[in-house]
Amino acid sequence: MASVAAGYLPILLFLGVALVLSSAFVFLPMLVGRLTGTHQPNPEKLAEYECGFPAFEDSRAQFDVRFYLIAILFIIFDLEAAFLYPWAVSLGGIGFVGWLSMMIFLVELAVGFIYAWKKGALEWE
Amino acid sequence: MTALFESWGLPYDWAWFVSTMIGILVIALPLMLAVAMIIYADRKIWAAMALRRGPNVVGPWGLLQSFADGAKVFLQETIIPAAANKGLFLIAPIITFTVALIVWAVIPFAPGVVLADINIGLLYVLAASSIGVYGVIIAGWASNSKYPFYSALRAAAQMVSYEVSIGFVLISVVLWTGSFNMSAIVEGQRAHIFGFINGYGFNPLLFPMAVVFLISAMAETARTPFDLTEAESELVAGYQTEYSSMSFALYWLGEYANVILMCGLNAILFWGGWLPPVDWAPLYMVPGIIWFFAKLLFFFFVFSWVKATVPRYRYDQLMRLGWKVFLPLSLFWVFLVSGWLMLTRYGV
Amino acid sequence: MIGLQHYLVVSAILFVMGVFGIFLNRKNVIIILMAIELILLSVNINLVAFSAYLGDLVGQVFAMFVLTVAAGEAAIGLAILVIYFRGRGTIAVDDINRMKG
Amino acid sequence: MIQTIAFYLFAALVVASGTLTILARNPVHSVLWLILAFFNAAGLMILVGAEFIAMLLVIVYVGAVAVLFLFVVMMLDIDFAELRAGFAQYLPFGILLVLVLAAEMIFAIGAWKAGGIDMGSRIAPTPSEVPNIEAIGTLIYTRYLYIFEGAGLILLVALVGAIVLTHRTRGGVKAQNVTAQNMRRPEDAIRNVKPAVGQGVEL
Repeated sequence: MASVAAGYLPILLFLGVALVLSSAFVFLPMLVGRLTGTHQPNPEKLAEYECGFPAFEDSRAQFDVRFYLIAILFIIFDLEAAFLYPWAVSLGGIGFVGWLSMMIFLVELAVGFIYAWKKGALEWE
Repeated sequence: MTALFESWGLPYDWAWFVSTMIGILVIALPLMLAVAMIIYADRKIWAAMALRRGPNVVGPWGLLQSFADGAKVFLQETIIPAAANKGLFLIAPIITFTVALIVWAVIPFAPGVVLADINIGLLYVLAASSIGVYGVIIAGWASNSKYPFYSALRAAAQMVSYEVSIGFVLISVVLWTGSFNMSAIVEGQRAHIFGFINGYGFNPLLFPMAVVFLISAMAETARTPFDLTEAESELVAGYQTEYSSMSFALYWLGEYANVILMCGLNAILFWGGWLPPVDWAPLYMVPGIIWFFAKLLFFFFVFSWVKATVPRYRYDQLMRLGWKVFLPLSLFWVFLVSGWLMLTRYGV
Repeated sequence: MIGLQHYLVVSAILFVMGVFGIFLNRKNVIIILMAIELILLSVNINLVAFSAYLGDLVGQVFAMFVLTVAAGEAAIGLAILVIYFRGRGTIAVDDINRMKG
Repeated sequence: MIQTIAFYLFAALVVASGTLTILARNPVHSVLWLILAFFNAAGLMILVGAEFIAMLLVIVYVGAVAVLFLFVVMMLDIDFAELRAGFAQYLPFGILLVLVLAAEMIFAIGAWKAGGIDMGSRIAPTPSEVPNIEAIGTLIYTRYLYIFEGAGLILLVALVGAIVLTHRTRGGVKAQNVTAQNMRRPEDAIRNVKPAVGQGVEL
């Protein structure tokens, strides 16, 4: 139990080091900018750049429903993959029945996939 | 290394801590150096392919170009747009870069040379790269600007789409190895074909998946031909439009660190990682780490080559490739590979 | 030493926070959905903690199924939310009783 | 020792970010706090050795579900100030309820003693040699086969449901037919003609 967690300890440390490192990269230049005098904000500079012109409409418009559909399909297929992971490593132990059960599972999902295809949900117009 | 520090009289815990910290720094700092050099290499390769000279002023052959860029960017003013969501605006590049760094914790460079040799290293890589999406989405949203927002949206949908097929491709590899441990995956490729060729990529059943993985890797890291996220004719500079100074550079660093990672994953998953291509004793005289980096650099050259030659995809073509070609193909391959293994290895 | 009860307390607090969130943001369906995710997360922590401390793997298997159902629920919940918003321009829960057309 | 520190770190963060999820003013911040909560919960699970579930939590929730949440809150133009109107009104009653519920649960946990289960009465004793993920796999695809297939059906229903709900075909869109494009040969498109001088080409 503890042995498994111990294997992850270097990752936790690495996470800490990486966080410190990248925060330093973000905040140090701000400090340096203040010290060297390059930090001179003015309203023109702080306006959003966008494409060089002043923006003339709200930047948060409503979006095509297609993006939600992509995200939803991703959830479904991600979960399907999630069930494949333990299956892939235990294939030797679960034998033919285990293999067959996964094939049935995949057929279930393939039916859904074909439905999505036929309905045009995978189409990007 | 822990034992070495222990022999200097440190108690075990501290010896472990010091040696792990050294390990982390030995990965993180050269990685940043490597990123700087690989940006230079990238520019030189494109230049050569376009019959230009590329960076050649700073230092001998322009070798110090990236460092000059870095110093310049470091001394610039950090501009936070007034309309932006300040906290998130600054956190986004931190997320991107942190994620790009921590993935390297499970990459084996040579036999036993890996920071955290966990059982499910490959899943860890997947998990970490799925967090990488947030750096982009948050940047686009926090900028409160139109084009970065479009770009973030595109980037998220694109990364998410190709993650699906990457997941299924990984399953084909894991089926063959029977483990998610990265070192075990490399070892599983020893003498894989005819008892002397190392690497799953040489297996006709897995070669198509190696190709799918290579292309998906390009899409996942948003390299040309899939760099729809910063298609400059449509979206200015993508989600980084509003960024300046080092926060902007962090996206570059993170992007290239991810590219190197994907090249390394290609080498590890399909082309034998630290193993020489052929299982022949004299080839093992060359240290494993050199084989690994040689393969990594070869794939980086392929990435650059593609970037220099192939025109950009259209967004609907990109989505079509991901959902209608790669997804069914890799799903079918899971069936094929597992069926083959059931027939030959496990016996029905 | 960390025992099972530590984990149970954490998950109990999380569960209560989820319930609290539903109470507090009664009009905002998105937050309600997130609060439900929190509740299911606390259930998962419970399942995994019991599984680990009692040495029985079934808890983790069921945590996986809970995960599946929770993700599916979020997907469909948000899909309903999106089309509801498209039809009405608001996501206030109070109006959902007028479900006609 | 380190385990204890890590537990308190993760536990404090998961509780704090869970609280901020439901209290944050901006729903985008709510989603981000939720992500942090999942992340730390994954840390808690790794501490007890459930590495596969922890990774799954990050891959599925942080990688997929939270992306959908972010899409929805970022892209629907919702007036969130209006939705917070009842916030203060429900607060006292909510707090009361929460206190009662929390007290009950904590009492219950305190009063209850976790006895170890005998080896014989465990349904699936954790094997010590096999990696966590492989042990889970062996269990799902043999003993919990039917539940697993049921999960597949749930996913199928979710997929079909999501498409039925959100998919609208738009008229007047010219879609690219890649097969037709690739099947097209020069012979189909080009016609060689040699018109006499002064005569045009019949189209």
